[in-house]
Amino acid sequence: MNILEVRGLRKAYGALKVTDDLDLTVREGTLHAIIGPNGAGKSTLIAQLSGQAGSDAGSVRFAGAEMMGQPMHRRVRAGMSRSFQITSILPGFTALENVAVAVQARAGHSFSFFAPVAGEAALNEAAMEALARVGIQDRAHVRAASLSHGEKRQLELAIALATRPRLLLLDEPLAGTSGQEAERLIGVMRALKGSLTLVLIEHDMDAVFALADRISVLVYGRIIATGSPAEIRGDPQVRAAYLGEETAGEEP
Amino acid sequence: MLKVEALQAAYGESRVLFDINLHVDRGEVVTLMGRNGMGKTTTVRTIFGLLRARGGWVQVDGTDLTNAAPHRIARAGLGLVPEGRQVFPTLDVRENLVAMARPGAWTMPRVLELFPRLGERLGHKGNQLSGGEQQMLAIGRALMTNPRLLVLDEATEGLAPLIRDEIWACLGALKAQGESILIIDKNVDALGRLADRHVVIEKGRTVWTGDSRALRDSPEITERFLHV
Amino acid sequence: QDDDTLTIGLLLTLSGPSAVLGEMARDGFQLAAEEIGDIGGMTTRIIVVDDELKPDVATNKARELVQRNGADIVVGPIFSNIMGAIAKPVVDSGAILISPNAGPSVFAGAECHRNIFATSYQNDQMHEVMGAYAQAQGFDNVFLLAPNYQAGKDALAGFRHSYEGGVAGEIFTQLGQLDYSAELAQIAAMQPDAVFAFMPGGMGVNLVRQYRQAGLETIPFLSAFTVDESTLPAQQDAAVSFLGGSNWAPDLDTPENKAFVEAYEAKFNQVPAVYAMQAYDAARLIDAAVREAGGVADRDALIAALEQAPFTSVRGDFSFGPNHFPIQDFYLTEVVKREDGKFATSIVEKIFEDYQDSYVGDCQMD
Amino acid sequence: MTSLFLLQLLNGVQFGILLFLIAAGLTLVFGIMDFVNLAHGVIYMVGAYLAVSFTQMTGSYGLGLLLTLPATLLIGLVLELLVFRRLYDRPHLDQVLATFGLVMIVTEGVQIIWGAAPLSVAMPEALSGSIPLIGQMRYPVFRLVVIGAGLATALGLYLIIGHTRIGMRLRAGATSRAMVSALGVDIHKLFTVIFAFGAMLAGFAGAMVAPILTVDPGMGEQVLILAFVVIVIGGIGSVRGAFAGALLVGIVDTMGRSFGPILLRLVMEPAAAGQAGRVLAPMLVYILMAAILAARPTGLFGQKT
Amino acid sequence: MSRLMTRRNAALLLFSGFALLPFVATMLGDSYLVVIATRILGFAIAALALDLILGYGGMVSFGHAAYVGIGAYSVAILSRAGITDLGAHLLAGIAGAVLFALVTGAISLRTRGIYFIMITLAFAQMAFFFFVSLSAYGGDDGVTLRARSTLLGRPLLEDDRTLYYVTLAILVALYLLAVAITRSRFGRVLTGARENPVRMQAIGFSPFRYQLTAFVISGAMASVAGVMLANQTGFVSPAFMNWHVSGELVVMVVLGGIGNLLGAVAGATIALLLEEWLGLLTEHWRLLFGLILVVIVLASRDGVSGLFRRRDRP
Ligand SMILES: Nc1ncnc2c1ncn2[C@@H]1O[C@H](COP(=O)(O)OP(=O)(O)OP(=O)(O)O)[C@@H](O)[C@H]1O
Ligand SMILES: Nc1ncnc2c1ncn2[C@@H]1O[C@H](COP(=O)(O)OP(=O)(O)OP(=O)(O)O)[C@@H](O)[C@H]1O
Ligand SMILES: [Mg+2]
Ligand SMILES: [Mg+2]
Repeated sequence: MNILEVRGLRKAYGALKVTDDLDLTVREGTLHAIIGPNGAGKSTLIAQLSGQAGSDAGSVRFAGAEMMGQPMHRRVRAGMSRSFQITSILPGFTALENVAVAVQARAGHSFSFFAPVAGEAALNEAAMEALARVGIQDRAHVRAASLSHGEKRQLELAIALATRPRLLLLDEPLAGTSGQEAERLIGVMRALKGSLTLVLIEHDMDAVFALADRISVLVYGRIIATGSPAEIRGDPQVRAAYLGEETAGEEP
Repeated sequence: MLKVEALQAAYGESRVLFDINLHVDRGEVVTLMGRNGMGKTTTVRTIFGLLRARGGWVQVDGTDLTNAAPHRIARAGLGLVPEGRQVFPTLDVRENLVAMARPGAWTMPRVLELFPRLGERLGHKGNQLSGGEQQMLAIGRALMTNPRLLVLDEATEGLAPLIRDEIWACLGALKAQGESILIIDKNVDALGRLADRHVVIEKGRTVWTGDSRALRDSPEITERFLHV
Repeated sequence: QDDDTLTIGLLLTLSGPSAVLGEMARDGFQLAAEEIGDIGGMTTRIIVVDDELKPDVATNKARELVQRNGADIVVGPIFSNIMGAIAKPVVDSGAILISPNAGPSVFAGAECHRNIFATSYQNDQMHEVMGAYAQAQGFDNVFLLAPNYQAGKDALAGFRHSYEGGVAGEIFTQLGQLDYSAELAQIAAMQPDAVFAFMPGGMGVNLVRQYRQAGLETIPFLSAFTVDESTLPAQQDAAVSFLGGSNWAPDLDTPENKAFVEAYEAKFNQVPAVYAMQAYDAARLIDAAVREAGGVADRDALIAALEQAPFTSVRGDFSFGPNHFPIQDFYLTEVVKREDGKFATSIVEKIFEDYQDSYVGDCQMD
Repeated sequence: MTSLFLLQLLNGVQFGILLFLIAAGLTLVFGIMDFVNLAHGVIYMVGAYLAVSFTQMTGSYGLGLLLTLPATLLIGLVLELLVFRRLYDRPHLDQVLATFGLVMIVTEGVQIIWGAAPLSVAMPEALSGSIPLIGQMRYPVFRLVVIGAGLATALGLYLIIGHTRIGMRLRAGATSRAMVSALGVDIHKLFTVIFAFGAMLAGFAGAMVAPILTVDPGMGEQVLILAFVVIVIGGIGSVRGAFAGALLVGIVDTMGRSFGPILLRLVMEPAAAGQAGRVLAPMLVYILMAAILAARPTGLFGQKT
Repeated sequence: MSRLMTRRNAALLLFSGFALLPFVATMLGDSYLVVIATRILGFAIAALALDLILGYGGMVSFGHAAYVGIGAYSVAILSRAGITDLGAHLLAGIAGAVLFALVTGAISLRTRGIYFIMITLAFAQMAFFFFVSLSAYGGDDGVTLRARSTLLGRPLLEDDRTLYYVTLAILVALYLLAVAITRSRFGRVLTGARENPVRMQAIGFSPFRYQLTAFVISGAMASVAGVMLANQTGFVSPAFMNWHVSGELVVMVVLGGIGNLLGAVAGATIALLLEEWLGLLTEHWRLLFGLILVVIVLASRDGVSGLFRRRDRP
């Protein structure tokens, strides 16, 4: 079953067509990677899908329901979550609170004015779990602003996970994480596959080829190729536009 | 060119750097490696005077510049590509490039030749660029100051493989011209080919230094400190 | 409270753009106090307080004066909106309130009080003077200009009270307006017989100078509280020959006035305005009444003494009506440049003789 | 009627340019450097007072004006070194608190030095006339001079901010001070110089208006809010915006005052129209600002983020 | 945890100080102390209201005087209509404030930062000028209240001390309420929306609803301050709505330390006490006051409360 169906999506900044009549289908339970050169419109696509940015035309159907025109928070509640390429966290909150508030969003009842939230075990436990999953549980009580860049990237993913989405849109989750952390995050994504659907944007080709069930290549707002990792790797057009000979040649 | 010894630094009460030692000679490419949160960026910030050194010292060309004003350090010949891009959001691409430029071999046409994508976006504001475009701009901006020592903190984050390859090539060319480079990056393979020496830090201390061959020959180092 | 000290609180606006009025009143009062020595023959304590032209601050300052400092008499305020705020706390404590300037209609009429006196005038009267003058001149096309606040509305109403001719236009400008080009353009286009303006303080300075700069001086400029000794140092030549209505001018010919103006100018190196004069009179009124009543302990006696106005005002003829507001003469004044180079208003003619305000009928004093 | 309309339009433009002149220094310090400077108004006031004193001392308005410029520059320099430079990296509200304190100090200081009574500068003889405009209406020459000064300031600022490296560095420094210095520019010095320059612009405005407006201890506060309104309507960070905002405020205010009641009379009883006009007139500028911000939350020329 | 305890202790100390003040006044024979302290409590309520949205929601309202004014006018208007009960006055003030906050808040919340400051100022100015032209209630001259509000049908508040204690009780209650709100789930969302609204949307919140709710609560609280201040002053005029008052409230909050509800109370207390005390020292007290403000800002990053905290910055 297709959990996400995008038809005829468009967006332009002035004369610049960033998303140009784009079609995309993502099957439930798979990891669908989107790759493409810098400035191709990948992040913009995610912004459009998540509702952060408006679209000029087109349709976005998520689990059978039309999402076009819905604000971002409604789409999240419907089960679509995202992470940001340029880290977007609550800097004054601790890492734990960052995640706990995401758990709270899913739990509802946020118009409760009296009970202190800091002591709510259910929220904190779920949050801790998400932190542990990305490997920064020992940084739980550090102010997010004081985390190192890589740790922030890990937190970014933990927040997205904590909303318990059906479809997770990840914008370069591995950027800024070094060896061991990257390995761990790749492991997390692999484990998630199946229980939920992932759309992954990444410039780390090792990770993409290791994880993706399908890959779409986005260039200048258009998808020029979609296929299995092997098909994409062999596509000369993709090599020329994005991969370059060397990277494409390397076998994992 | 650059010499850092026994450097210590802290954010408020929490100490981050305890004992950092490294040096970059003229025409040398040195990498700074370590896992997330080990203090690489903090080292760079302290070298540039953006964070106060609580101990140790920083020398550029034999002059002590420990805790000097950042602009003095930059004027001594250091150019920074900071972590997280930090392009000027309200300036357009052209202004980002020329605002801080100093005369030298790197000029606007040359930067645009390296990053043709930027040429197509000259009128865009910094915050209207894609992540990768911002990264290119940050590198271009640092090159335009024509530094003798270029410091790159995760400068290839978010760049497409093709572009990344070009940057490695460009750094190679710089090195060939006798310029020095201090680089933090997670692409250890590519660095291994480019770099002369590697400095590994762990919890704010320099724990290993050696050349590429030594690194390749001692997998336990990469295993223990970098986990790759 | 000690029975043989007389505590007087001066509650005036001493900060902000209108501070000059309060300062003049303070100086006038203190000048009289120095001349007199022990006011009413009692040890005198004078406490000067700034109301900041904020009603809520003023109320508290008034309470502080009567509750903490035990003031027997409070002299103030300058501005009518402050009067409403301080009257109740002052009279509730049994103290006497003497206004050296503000004269809002409610206190002359419906809410008059036996503990409240004014040595000044009822606000409308100054405007009525100009209305009567315009009427007498046979003007039939007068342009009216005032800031859009209560006193401005009262001003134009006061003018119309004694002026029955036509009105070319009526504009309420913004409080604190800087630029009057638009209004002046309208006036220039209409060419009225005269302009009547109520523009106190800095607004008056702006208006008068811009009026002159726009070349409108051929149209007679009638005003109240717009050209007086507090604004003339800034208006200078621009205001010369502009007309105003007043209960006094520095050149009013009485011996007491001569002495007052001379002493004031010598001491403060500026020409006094009505505010100084009215406060000066207030001090002398207090002095005479306290002597008459033989102290301040017996408030009934003190009030009775005050009602007699047992002093010689620098204005000459002066008495209180049943509402404790003055019955006095009003004049048309004109701005002149004196021989010493200073600017002052000067009396042109007497418009009203022994004039009483029109609210006195509403006053039911028990 | 049409000639009056045109004249009022001119008056509106004139008032707008006057506002821009007053807001110019603030555009630089608040709009570009992103420093909330409530003290701008009082520096403008000090400029006017200095112009009064210098004019009296030298007997010439021109000399008075010329002396005011370096004097306010110096004041700006001193303030920057003593206070402002410690506040650039602080939250806006800290800047509000500190500059609020400065406002109190300077206002009181001015009263101590010059007294509370309004002062003024005599119009220089050569500029005191008026020239014929339409029909028998005339226009004061000095107003034209003020318009000229305002336009020149606008153009100068526009060029400096938008088209010089100084301007670029300044805009860059507003968002990323650390980065600017790490790339080799002495941001401290730059900010000091520009801040002092901004103070000088405020002083210039004060000296320019002294012959037409009253010089009193309230003059700074009065225009401060208006200056902020102008910049916010235009969009923070844009000289063009501030200029457009100033013109808009000037025109709407002037036209609203002169023709608002006439318009209201078309839809209401005359008495009610008069009443409504009186209620609405002082609100006009604020209604304008609220409406513009409701429609464009970052002002006319502001950055959308 | 220890931070919380000290916060609680500080609150206890401050409020019991206030509770004891009338006895001190009696001992000193200075009944005026109670008068001025009531005024301080009134402003403390308003500052507390502002800090709730400013400190926790990042909404710098430069128009909170409008709500104080709405509360004050509800006393004036109802009293004239013959309704003198304090409860009725409070309810009317709150109702008016809620309405005004809903409408203006919904529009203002489209903007952020300085723009928000200016648009809230704009709305407050509109309210100000509306009351200035309200001739029925004296325009800008205002109206004198014949008597204070009644409590249980009796003129209990005429006694300065009773008024003082009622105001204090209201302040303490509102303080506790505000503390509870900031620690609740709602409070966390509110703070999150201040930190990063886009992130909050991306985890499924619509910041607008939370911010508007907080804005309305704060407006209602400020109107309570207005009701009490009107009673304290015995006089109601548009001056309560003057932008100066909004500015002073912001100054109080920042002076006390932003996002620290007790700081707001302390800020109001310190600002008004300084004003009183310096006023006694010299006619030019403003000069000193300004100097003190500048020095405090330069010395501490967190208002007065920062002065007492151990420095943890380089
Ligand atoms: N602004 C800050 N305030 C307090 N602590 C900080 C701050 N920035 C970083 N730290 C802490 O300092 C330590 C070192 O951080 P640094 O950014 O130097 O790491 P890094 O090696 O560059 O990591 P990464 O690879 O993730 O960028 C981390 O533990 C981090 O939490
Ligand atoms: N707000 C904006 N206004 C104008 N142009 C914009 C804006 N945001 C993005 N763009 C442009 O749209 C294009 C697509 O940007 P996007 O961020 O989607 O690229 P991307 O594929 O994610 O690239 P990267 O791999 O570098 O992150 C870029 O060229 C960028 O300059
Ligand atoms: Mg992207
Ligand atoms: Mg780093």
